[in-house]
Amino acid sequence: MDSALIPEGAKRCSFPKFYMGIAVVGAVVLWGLLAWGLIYWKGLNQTNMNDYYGFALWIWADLAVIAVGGGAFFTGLLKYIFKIDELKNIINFAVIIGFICYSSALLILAIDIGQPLRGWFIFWHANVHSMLTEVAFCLSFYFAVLTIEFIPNILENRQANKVSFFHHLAHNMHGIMVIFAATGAALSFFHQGSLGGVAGVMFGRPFSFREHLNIWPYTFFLFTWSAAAFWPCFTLLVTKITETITGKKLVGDKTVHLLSKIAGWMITSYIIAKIIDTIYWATVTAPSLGFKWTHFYSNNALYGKWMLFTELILCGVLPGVLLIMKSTRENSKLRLLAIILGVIGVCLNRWVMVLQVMAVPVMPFDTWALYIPSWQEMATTILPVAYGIILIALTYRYLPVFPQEQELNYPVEEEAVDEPVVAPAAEPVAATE
Amino acid sequence: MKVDRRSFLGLGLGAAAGITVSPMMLKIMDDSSILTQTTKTWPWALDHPPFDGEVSYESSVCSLCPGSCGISVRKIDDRPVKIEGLADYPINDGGACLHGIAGLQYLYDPARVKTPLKKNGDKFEEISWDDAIALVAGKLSDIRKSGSPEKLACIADKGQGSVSGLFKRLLKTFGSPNFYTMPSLESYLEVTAAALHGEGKTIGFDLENANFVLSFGAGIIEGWGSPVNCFKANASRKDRHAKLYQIEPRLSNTAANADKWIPIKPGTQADLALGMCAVILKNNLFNSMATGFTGFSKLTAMLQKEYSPSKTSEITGVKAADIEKMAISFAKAKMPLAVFGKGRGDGAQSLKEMAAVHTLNCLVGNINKKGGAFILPKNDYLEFPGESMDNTARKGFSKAKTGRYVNQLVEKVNASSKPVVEALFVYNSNPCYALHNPKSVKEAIGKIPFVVSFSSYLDETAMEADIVLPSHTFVERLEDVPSGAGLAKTVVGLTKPVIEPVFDTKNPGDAVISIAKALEGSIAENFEWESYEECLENVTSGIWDSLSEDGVAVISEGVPSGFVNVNISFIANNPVTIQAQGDYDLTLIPIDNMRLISAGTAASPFAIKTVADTVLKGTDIVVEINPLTAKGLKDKGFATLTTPMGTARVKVNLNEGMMPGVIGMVEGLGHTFDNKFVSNKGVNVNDLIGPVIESGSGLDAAFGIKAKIS
Amino acid sequence: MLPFCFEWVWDLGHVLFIGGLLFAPIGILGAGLTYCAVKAAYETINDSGESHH
Amino acid sequence: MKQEHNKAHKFGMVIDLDKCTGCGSCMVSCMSENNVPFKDDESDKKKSITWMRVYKLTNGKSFPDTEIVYMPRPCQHCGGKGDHGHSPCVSVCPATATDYGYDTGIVSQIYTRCFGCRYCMGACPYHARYFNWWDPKWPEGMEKYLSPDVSPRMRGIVEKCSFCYHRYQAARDQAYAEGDKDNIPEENYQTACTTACPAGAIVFGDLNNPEHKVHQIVKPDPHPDPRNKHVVGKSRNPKVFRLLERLGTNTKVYYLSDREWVRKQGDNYLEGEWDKIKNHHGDTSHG
Repeated sequence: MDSALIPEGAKRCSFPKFYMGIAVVGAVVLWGLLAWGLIYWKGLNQTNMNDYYGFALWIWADLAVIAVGGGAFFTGLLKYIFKIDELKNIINFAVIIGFICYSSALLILAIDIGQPLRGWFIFWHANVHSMLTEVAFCLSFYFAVLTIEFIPNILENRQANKVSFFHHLAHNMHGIMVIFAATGAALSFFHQGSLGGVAGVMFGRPFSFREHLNIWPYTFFLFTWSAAAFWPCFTLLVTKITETITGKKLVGDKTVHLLSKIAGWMITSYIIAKIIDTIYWATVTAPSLGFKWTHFYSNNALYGKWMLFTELILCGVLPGVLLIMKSTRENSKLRLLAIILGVIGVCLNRWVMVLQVMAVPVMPFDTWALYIPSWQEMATTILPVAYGIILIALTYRYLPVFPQEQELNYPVEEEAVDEPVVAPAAEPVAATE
Repeated sequence: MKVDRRSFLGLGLGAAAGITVSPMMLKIMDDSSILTQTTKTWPWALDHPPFDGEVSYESSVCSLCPGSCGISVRKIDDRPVKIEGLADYPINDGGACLHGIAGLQYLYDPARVKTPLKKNGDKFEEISWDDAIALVAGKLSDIRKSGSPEKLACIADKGQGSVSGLFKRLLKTFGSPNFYTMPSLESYLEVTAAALHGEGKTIGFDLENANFVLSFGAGIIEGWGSPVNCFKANASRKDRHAKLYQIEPRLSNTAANADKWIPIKPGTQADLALGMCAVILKNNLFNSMATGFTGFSKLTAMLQKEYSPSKTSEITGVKAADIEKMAISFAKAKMPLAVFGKGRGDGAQSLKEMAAVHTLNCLVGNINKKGGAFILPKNDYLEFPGESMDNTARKGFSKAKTGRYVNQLVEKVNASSKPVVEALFVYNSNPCYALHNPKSVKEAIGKIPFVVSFSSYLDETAMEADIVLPSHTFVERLEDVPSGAGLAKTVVGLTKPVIEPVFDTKNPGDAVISIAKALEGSIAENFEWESYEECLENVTSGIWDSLSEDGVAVISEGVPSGFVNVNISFIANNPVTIQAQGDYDLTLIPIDNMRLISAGTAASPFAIKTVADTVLKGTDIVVEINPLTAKGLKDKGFATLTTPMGTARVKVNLNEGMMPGVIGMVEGLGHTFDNKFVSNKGVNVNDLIGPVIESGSGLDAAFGIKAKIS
Repeated sequence: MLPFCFEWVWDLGHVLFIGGLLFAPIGILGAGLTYCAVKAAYETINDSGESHH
Repeated sequence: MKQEHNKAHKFGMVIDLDKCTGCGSCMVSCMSENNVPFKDDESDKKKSITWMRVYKLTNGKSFPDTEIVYMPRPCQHCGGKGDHGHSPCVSVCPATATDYGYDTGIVSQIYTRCFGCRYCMGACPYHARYFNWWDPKWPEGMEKYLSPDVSPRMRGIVEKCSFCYHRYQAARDQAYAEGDKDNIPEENYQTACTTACPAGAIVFGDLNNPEHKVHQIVKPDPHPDPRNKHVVGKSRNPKVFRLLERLGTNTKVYYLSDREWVRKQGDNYLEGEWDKIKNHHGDTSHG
C-alpha cells in the first residue's frame, strides 16, 4: 500500500502489520495525551508534585533524555568538525534520536510549567543570570538545529526527493551542514552544561551546590561531559533494539566498535572527574556548610549509599573499563551489558541531581521528603517514549536512515525470501529515555 | 499533479512563514498572556478582582469568645476586608488571636443560616420572620395555657450581657426558672468564689503583675480566659523576670513556654494543690490572716493526715522533694498566684480542684493584692426595669430548677418518660457538640417537643431544632460584651455592626423582644422597647455614654479594696477526688489547641488551615501518646481508640511531651455540619468521654476517661 | 528580549547572553536556511543543479 | 552609587522565640491580609499555602526533659552571598518574576510575570515559596472580604511572603505626601504578622536604621564574617541567629532565643563544631 514511500531496495514488513504495531504504541500515546489534557485543563494538581518537590519525575525524564540524546551534537561535532568519517553510518540515526529526545524535552517543559500560555516570557523577559534561561535558549535553538539536521534525511524519502526543490534543498543543506553542526555543538555544549548548572548554582541546597569556576559550577562541565560520554551507550542501545526488532544488522561492527571505544574513554575520564568532584564536595563543600556527607544518604527509605555506589562504580567505572578494553568491548554480550549500565548510570545521575536534591532536608528540623508520582505524571513521562518508538518506526520504514543496511543485509544479490519480522516494539522498551 | 503538489506545499510553507513573522503572532502571544493575568479569565475562579474603594477603619469588640478583645475593622467602602486588634484597648492592646482575625470568614460561612427555618420532617424549609415568630409565640402560649410554664427552658452560652438578660427576662415573665448556661470559665469562677467567699462574686487573676504563677493546667497561652490578654501577660513575663510553673500531664504550649513543666497524673491537680497547702502550713509559711479562715484548723488537721508530701507524691506522680520545694518557693514569692481551670477553663472542672488551688492563694495571702487573685463583685452593670409578673409566671418561676446545670437537665429529660421540658431555646451555644457525650444531649433534645435555636450557623444543635431564628454574626450586630474570663479588671465593650446584615437575620435581642410582644399580656408589658437598640441604651444607661463614645466602659480596674471573707470548710472536708470512668489502663484526656475552638463554634477555614498535620491529617484526628505507652503502634500509623463511651479510628503521634499512660486528643474537631472546610474532620473528643458528676458541686468534672488503644 | 526594551540593560551579561545565545543562533540558523532555500529555489528554476538520481 | 546604597532601607525582622506561643495569629493575619486562598483539606502541609509558617521544634529529648519551641518562618528575604542581592531564588528565576529590591532589601514576586517553572522553589532551602496547584476558589460570597491591596493569584504560579510590600508602598506614599520621602517612621510600615502577634514576639523595621528597634536588637555586623566571607550582617547579639546562615543566604529574618538548643537548631553543624562556634556567636564586631 505504501510501497512507493519505502526506500528503494529496502525490505519492510507488510502495511497492516506495521500499523497494527503503531496502533498499540499509539494507544500509549493517547493515554499520555489524555494525561496532558487533564494537566492543562485542571492544572498541575493532577500531579503528585508539591511545594517540596517543585521539580519531580518528568524533570528527571527531561534531563535524562537530554543526557542520552546528547549523541546528536557529539556525533555532529565528531563527524563534521573532526571529520571522523566512520560516523556517517550512524549520524542519521543519532540525529533522529536527538530529535526525539529534544522534542520530548521541550514537550515535557511545556507540560511542566504552571502557566503554559506564558511560556514565552522566558525569552521576552529573560533573566540573564538564570541557568534555566540559558537552558531554554539553547534547548530551543538546538532543537531548531536538530530539525535542520533531520530535514535533509526526510527529504531523502523516495517521494519527497522527486520534488526538485526538496532535492536541491536537501543537497544544499548537506553542503553547509558543518555550519549548523558547529552552531549546534556550541548550543548543545552550553545547555548540557546549564542543565548541570541548574542544580549546581542552588547554593541553598547543599546537596547539589558545587563551587564555581567563573560563573559556572562544576556540575556545568560534568553534565556536558557525561552527556558526551554516555550518548554512544544510548545510541548503541537503541540501535541494538532496532536491530533486534527488525532482525537486521543496521550498523557495521566497525562503527559500533568505534562508538564503544569513544564511550569507554569518555566515560572513564568523566567518572574520574565526577569522583574527584564528589570527593571534593563530600570533604570540603558540604562540611563547610555544616553537613557530613553521610547526612545525604541516611535516615530515609530510598536514598542510601548504595545509590552513590551504583552511580559511580557499578554504572560508571565498570562500563568505562568494559568499553576501554578491546576484548570486552568487542564481546557483544559484555558490550551490551556495559552500554545498559552506562544508560542506567547517567539516568541515575540525573535522578540524583533532580529528585534527591529536593528530598534532602536542609533545615535541621526538616525531614526527608519522598514523593510518589501520580499516573498523570507517569503517563506524560511515558508519552515521549511511545512517541519516540513511533517516530523511529516511521523513519526506519520510510527514510534511508542506515546507509549500511543494504550492504550488511543483502551483500550479493537480492534474496527476496526471508521477509524479516518488522514489528515496532509493542513492549515499552526504553527507547528514548 | 506535480505542479499542484509543489504549489500547494509552497503555499502552505509561505502561509506558515507569513503568519509567523506577521504582527498576528505578536498579538496572539500578547493576548495569551493578558488572558492569564487575572483570575477573571477563569470562569470557575474569581468573578472579578477585589474592588478598590475608600479605606476606613471601624472599632468594635469581638464576641467570638469570652476574651472580648477590641478590634479594628478595615473597610473598603462598605466592605470589611480585615480584622485586626484594636490598639490601646484595655484588654488586648492591639493584639488579636487567629480566630478574631479570621472573623470575616464567619460572616460568609457556608453553614450560615440565611433566613428563618422550620423543620418539616427531616428537612428544613424557609419561612418568613413573621411566620416564625408567630409559630414560636403560638407554641409558647399553648404551653403557658397548659399551666406549666416552667417547662420552657433556655440554654445560653453565658449569663451575662443584655441579650442573655432578655432571655432570662422572657423566661421569668413567662414563668420559668429554667435558664441554663453552658459551662464556661466565668461560671466556674463564680462557683469557686461562691464556695470560698460567698455568692455574687467572681475571681480575677492579676497575671500581668504576678511574679510566680503556678498554673494547675490552665492553658495560659492555649486560649484560657481572655486569650490575648493572657498572651500579653505571658510575653511580658520575660521582661518582668516572673516565673511560670505549669502543672499538667502534657507538654502543652504553656508548659513549653513556662520556666518549669511539672508533669502530673491526670485528675490529681487537686491533690497536688492540697499537698502544697500542707507543706505551707507545716512550714508556717502562710499569711497570718489565714488562721481566721473558717475551717482553718480542720483543714490543717486534714492535710497533715491525708496530704503528706510522700502521700501526695504517690497520688500525683510528682516527686515529694519537688512538691516541697515548689510549695516553699511559691509561699516565699513576692507576688505568687495559683491559677486553676484546666485547658481553656471552659471544659469539665472539679470544684475540689478549683477550691484547692484557690486555697493556695488564700493561704499565702495574695487575695486582693497586686499580682494576686482579685475577688470582684459579679459584673452587674445592667439595669433592667423590675418585672411585672402575672400569676402563672409567679407560680411557674417559683418552682425549683429542673437541674442545677445543663448536664442534669439533659439527664432529667432523658430519664423521664414524660416531657420534662416542653420547649427549649438554645442561644449562641452548641450543647450537641460541646458537652460530654453529645449523643445523650441529642437524645434529650430530640425528646423535647419544640426546640428553637437562635444561631448564626446550622450547627449540630441547630440541626436538631424545630425552628431556627438566624442571628447576626458579631460583625453585623450591636451588643454589649462584658469581659469575664478571669481578668483582673471589669470591662464592658460594645460590639457594633460594621456591615449591613448579609442575610435575612436579626439581632437575637430583637428576636426575643418580638417573641415577647407576640405573647402579649403581662409578658409583652415587660418588653416595651421599640427595638433591641433602644433596650440596650436603656438597660446600660449607666455606662451608655462611655460605651457609645469610646466603645468601652471600664467598670473596675486595679487592686480591689475591702475585706474578703474566706471559708475553706468545703476543702477542709476533703471531698472525694473524681476518678476517670472505666477500667482500661490508659487515660484519655482532651487537649486544648489555640488554633481550634473547643466550644460550640467551629474554627474558621483559616484557623483549620494552620492546624498542624500532627493534629489533623486529611480527615483523621491524630492523638498524642508517649512512645513508651504506644507499644506496637507506629508513628503516623492508624490505631483504634476505645473508651467506655465508644471507639474511634485515630492516627498516632508518638510524642515525648506526653506523660506515659496518657493519650491526648485535641478538642474542637469532628464537627458534622455543612461546611467542608471545617467539618467532618477528625472526631469530637466529647463523643468518647462521658460526664462524671462531682458529688457536692453537681459539676461535670470528667477530666478524661480510661481508654485503650491498639 | 529586545535591546532598548524597558528591561534591557547595557551590560556584559545582556550583550553576551542575549546576543550570543539568542540573536546569534537566530541569525546563523536563519541566514543558513535562507541561503539553502534561495539557492535551492534558484537551482530548481534553472534546473542547474544535479539532475535526479 | 555607594552613597545611595547607604541610604537604602533594609527591612528585616527579629522574632523572639522565647515569646512566641505558636498561637497562629501571624499565620492567619498574613492569610487575610494577603488574600491567601484555602481549600477543603489543608493538612498536606506540602501543598498548603502559608506564607508565614510556624514550625514546631523539639530538643529531641525524651519525657520529661523534652522541650518545644515554635519558629515562625516567613520568606527570609535573602540578600544572597555577600548580601549583593543575588538571593537563591532571584538569581534562578528565568523570567525575572522575582526580584531583589536594592532600596528595600525585599524580595518581590510578580504574579503576572511568573509562568510557574518552580525553579525558585527548588532553590529556596526554607520552603518559603508556594505554588498555586489549584485555582483559588472562595465559597460563595466570601470573595467579598478580599483586599484590593494584594492581587489574588491565579493557579500555576509561585507566591510567597512580600513583607506586606503594599504596606510599604502606603507608608512611602504617605511619606511623600508629607514631604519627607526618605523618612518612613517605624510604626508606619509594619507587616501584618508583626501587628497581629499577641505576644509581641515579632519586631519589624529597617535594619539599616539605628533608631529602629530591630537594628538595636540585632546589631547587624556590616562587615563580612571573617570565618565565612559570604556572610554579611551577622548579628552581634550572641542570642540572635539566622536560619542556615552558613549557606551565605544572608536572610533578613533573625531569631532570638535564650536557649542554646534552640539557637543550635538554626543551622547545621558537624559533630563538635557547635561547641566551638557557639562561643564565637556575635563576637565578630569590628567596632
